[in-house]
Amino acid sequence: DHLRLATTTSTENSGLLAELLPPFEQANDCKVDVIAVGTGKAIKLGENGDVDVIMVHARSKEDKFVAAGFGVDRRDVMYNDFVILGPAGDPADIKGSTDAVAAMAKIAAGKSTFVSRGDDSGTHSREKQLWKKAAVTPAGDWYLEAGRGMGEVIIMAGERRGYTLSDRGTYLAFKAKTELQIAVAGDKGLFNPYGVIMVNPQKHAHVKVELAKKFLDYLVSAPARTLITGFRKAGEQLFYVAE
Amino acid sequence: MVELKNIDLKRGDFTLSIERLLLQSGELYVLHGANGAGKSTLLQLLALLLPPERGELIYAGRLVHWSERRLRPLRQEITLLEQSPLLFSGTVEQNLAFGLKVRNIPSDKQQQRIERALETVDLQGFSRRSVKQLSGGEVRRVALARALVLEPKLLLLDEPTANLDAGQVTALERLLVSLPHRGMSIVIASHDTQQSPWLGGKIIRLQKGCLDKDESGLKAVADQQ
Amino acid sequence: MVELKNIDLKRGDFTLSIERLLLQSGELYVLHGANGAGKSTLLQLLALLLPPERGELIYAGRLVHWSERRLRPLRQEITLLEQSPLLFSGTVEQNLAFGLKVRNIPSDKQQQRIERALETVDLQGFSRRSVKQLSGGEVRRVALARALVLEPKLLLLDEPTANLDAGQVTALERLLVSLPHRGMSIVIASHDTQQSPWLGGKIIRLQKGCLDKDESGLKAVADQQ
Amino acid sequence: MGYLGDSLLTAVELILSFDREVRMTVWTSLYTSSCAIVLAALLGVPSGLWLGISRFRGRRLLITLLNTLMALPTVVVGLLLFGLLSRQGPLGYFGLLFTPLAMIAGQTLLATPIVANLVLAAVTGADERIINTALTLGASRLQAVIQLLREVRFGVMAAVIVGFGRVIAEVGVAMMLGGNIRGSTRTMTTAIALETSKGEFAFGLALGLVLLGVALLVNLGLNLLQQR
Amino acid sequence: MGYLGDSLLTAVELILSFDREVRMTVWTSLYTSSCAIVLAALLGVPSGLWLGISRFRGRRLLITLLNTLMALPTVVVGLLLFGLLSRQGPLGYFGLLFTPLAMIAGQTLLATPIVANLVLAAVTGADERIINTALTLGASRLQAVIQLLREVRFGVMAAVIVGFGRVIAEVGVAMMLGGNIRGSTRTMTTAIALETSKGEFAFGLALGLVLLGVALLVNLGLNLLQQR
Ligand SMILES: Nc1ncnc2c1ncn2[C@@H]1O[C@H](COP(=O)(O)OP(=O)(O)OP(=O)(O)O)[C@@H](O)[C@H]1O
Ligand SMILES: Nc1ncnc2c1ncn2[C@@H]1O[C@H](COP(=O)(O)OP(=O)(O)OP(=O)(O)O)[C@@H](O)[C@H]1O
Ligand SMILES: [Mg+2]
Ligand SMILES: [Mg+2]
Repeated sequence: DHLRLATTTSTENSGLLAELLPPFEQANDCKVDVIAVGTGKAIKLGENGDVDVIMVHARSKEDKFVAAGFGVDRRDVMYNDFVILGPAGDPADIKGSTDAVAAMAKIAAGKSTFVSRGDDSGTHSREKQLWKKAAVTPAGDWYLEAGRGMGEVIIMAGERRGYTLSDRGTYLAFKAKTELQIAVAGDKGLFNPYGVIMVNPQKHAHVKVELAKKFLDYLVSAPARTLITGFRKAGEQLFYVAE
Repeated sequence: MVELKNIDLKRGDFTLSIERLLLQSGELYVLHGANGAGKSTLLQLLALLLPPERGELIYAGRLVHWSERRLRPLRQEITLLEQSPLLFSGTVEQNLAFGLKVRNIPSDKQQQRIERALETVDLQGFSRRSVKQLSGGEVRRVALARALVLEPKLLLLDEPTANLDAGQVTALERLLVSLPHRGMSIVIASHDTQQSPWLGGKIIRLQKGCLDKDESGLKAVADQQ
Repeated sequence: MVELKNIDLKRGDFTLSIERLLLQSGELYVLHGANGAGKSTLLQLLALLLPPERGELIYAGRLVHWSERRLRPLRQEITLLEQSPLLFSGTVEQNLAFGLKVRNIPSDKQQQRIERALETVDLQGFSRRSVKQLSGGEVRRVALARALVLEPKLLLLDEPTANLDAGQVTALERLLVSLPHRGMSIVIASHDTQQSPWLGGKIIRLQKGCLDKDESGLKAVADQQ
Repeated sequence: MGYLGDSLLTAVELILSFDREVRMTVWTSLYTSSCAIVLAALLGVPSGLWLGISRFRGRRLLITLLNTLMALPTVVVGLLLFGLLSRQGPLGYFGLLFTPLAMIAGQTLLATPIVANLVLAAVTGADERIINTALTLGASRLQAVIQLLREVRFGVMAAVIVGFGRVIAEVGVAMMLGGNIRGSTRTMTTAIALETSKGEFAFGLALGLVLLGVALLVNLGLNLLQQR
Repeated sequence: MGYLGDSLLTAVELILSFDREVRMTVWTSLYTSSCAIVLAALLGVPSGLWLGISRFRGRRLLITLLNTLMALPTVVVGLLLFGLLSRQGPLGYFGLLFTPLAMIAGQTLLATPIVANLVLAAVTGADERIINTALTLGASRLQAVIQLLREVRFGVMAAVIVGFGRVIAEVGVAMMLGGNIRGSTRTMTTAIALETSKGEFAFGLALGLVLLGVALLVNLGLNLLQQR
């Protein structure tokens, strides 16, 4: 039996799912087909009923999705955190700060190059939120809207010696390919919760309710939590479970 | 065998108009006319390759309908050797086999007939030769053999002796004279005014797309009906 | 004008081997031989289009080097009318203009010469015609005009009378006889054994790729040197 | 970026290790592309032939439209078929989205205009006497057209090769309609895209080299076929 | 999915609104593709001609390699050039990455094998007498080859049209080397990819329709050029 899961590229690319899914697949004698796409598209796939479960990180969109009746049974699975990356020279002078909003304001004030995802992804939503809190409307030569995946944006920011907002997992994956370093991390406002939602079987009869339910249960079960917190990349823990 | 009535056929500025022409079975006709008189056009019409704008073509007593499905069985009885013939890429043998294959002739028979036809044009041993490796005269002889091998009821030859050497011309003339006895009708377009008396064929004269009524050859044709 | 020495030229199984041949300025030569004897091959060699495997070709006293850069000025003095000539797509005029353009002849002069050449082959008024709308004989006459318009020093004609009507043949023969007086050398490949005496040209006979030494025509050529 | 050298090494390793997952993606790529190009040839060759030999009003316009279809981006083909195949779409019932079949359909759509156009170009450049010569030798219209096809076989072969290159190299359709599902719809190109987005440039490039190797083998095969 | 119908409406709206951003992406697409296809023609036509008329050992192998290059995925071209143009790469000094120039380079690389191959196919199918006829009329080798090109112009035109379709429709190179930067390197295809990843299917498809409209205009232009 196949269960279709639409999730964001960052989740899949981190390598977590490759560790998290096999025990579930073995226990239930099924296969989880992972379709890794942008957040917006993942939600759209859920609305269409082309998948059974979605796992994304964009709380407001998730709530809308559930409220509109497209999804049911949302669960918090885990969270990771965002970091603000910057060039070694640190022209905006924000290195070491733990105040993300202030750092963003400084970047804007100094017109230091900032590369934005510009793709309505979870990361982009968070970035916009931070600009809003910093009371900045980003525009001008210094603000590049790339409209690409996280990894590519890190590369681009590196090439342009600019700042960007990234999830920690992707940064670790691209660390060797860029000169960028972590400038700001640890702010509560940079936490990034992942939710998992089952597509509403009342809207889409073919949704595999049983299996999907088991999957949701599994993700919040103790063994899954152990796997999530135990997952390491380059020696660093990437995901934390909600208490 | 073939009768044309009130035909009009346009090609650019040129018009072939034939009020009446009757070709009979087992006869040999020689089509004379200056360059651009319409000889090739007439032959293509007779080969059912060029539909006329107007007029009727009656083949073996039946009116010809210009629809692909109905033309095909008739075309299998008629073969035209074009003025500058095209050989299909491949070997000489493949070219000769083409017409036999589309007639579903068994392959051992094919082989026999191909050999015989190549002999007729004195090209024994050329069957495996690629058509790219032929001299000008050899190309024309292969094309001639490709037409002869089909043993059509109506054989249309557009200047068959061009590019042939003296020996070949004599051999061809001898062959052509013998074919009508086997019930084949032949129309030859030719410039060689010396040729026709020797061949003993009836002469059809074309001038600027029209039959030359005063010509004895045509009169004879018209009279016979 | 042109001298061949110990030439060997292979085409597939066929070899053209010529020990010695001398063609003189202002002379007309007629090349006789059966189909496949090597006439076209010899003409292509003389036109500097086919390099020999072995031997020397001496043109106007100088040894020919087979490198593109050196061949070009020589080729501008030589023109070959091929046995089945290819016309470039476009109009008759564009075909005649091609050789004049690559010689950088001013366009008013081009116009004059094109008109004169078309008159020579009796195709006045055909200049704007697309080459797709020509009869077989007309195609050959356009190709002939395309060669004549260049007024080459050495004119090579591969069976120029094939597909021409009687009037055209007479006109061409008259023209060909007159050209050598203007210092042009001409070599005509021809099957028409009747033609050569009339033309008064020297005869070169080819047989299976070799010159026929006993022929008076060749002897005459060989003796003169 | 030192990855240019690395990738060559990785490619060799990948091929030698004969990794099961790599084998699987190679197979999926080959399988879908082959099916797609066969279908595209079945659709495109007759269309191109027909456009090449028939004359009717509006023919030039139709040709221009066909030319335009070659500029169809893979993502657009993906979106179109997605709209049809998704559960909400008219063909949603069959659940074809994210299956190899969906990819084949999309790639066929992509390659057909290319094949048709190139066959048309080949026919346009062909000797005009071919059809009439075949007819006067007694061939049916169909047989004459088949002979025409044989005479322009270089052009037809080029059409198929270009089409094949297009579909085996494309990623948009495979991604949108296949979904890049590991072990089922992951092709070499979607795998390359995935590795690239993971930052595994050397590995992605290595997969690209493997893909080119596979394409080379296919072309060598077609080449042998052509020479016979 | 109602988006198939929506997208048509959106496309019309987009065109009518003459939105500045849409205009900008249309222009970037056209500009880079046109430059790329001109460069690809300058490289590909002579190569194809040369391969078509010369005979040497290893020619068939070279042709097969060229055929294989048509299976070059855009992502691979992107990765290769990325390795060269990035700051760490050998050409990093010039800072060409994420500029239209980088896109043009990548797209040229993509289209050149296609153009070369199709010109080669056209030349292979051409009448063998063309070159010799031109030579005996006094043309230089170059002039003869140019005449050959004129005789096979349908094939050459098809080559350019296929190549143009390939580059204006491709997204991988534009994405990797251009970077899809709004207002500078965003092309129609990268915009479509972006909208699609956002889940804005109707808008993406609408942009696709605009792209096809632009391609249609270009092809109508080429068509007029050809008929003269
Ligand atoms: N491209 C080629 N490759 C191999 N063999 C060839 C080629 N062209 C001609 N031949 C062969 O070379 C021989 C001489 O050919 P050539 O064309 O010179 O003869 P020709 O005297 O002009 O004959 P014709 O009177 O038929 O025109 C023929 O036997 C022919 O089969
Ligand atoms: N495809 C065509 N389109 C327009 N006009 C054509 C076409 N083919 C031939 N013509 C014209 O029709 C006329 C008759 O041509 P046709 O080929 O029948 O002459 P012909 O008697 O065979 O001449 P030839 O002795 O030169 O072969 C000529 O004036 C020619 O220019
Ligand atoms: Mg004729
Ligand atoms: Mg000859």
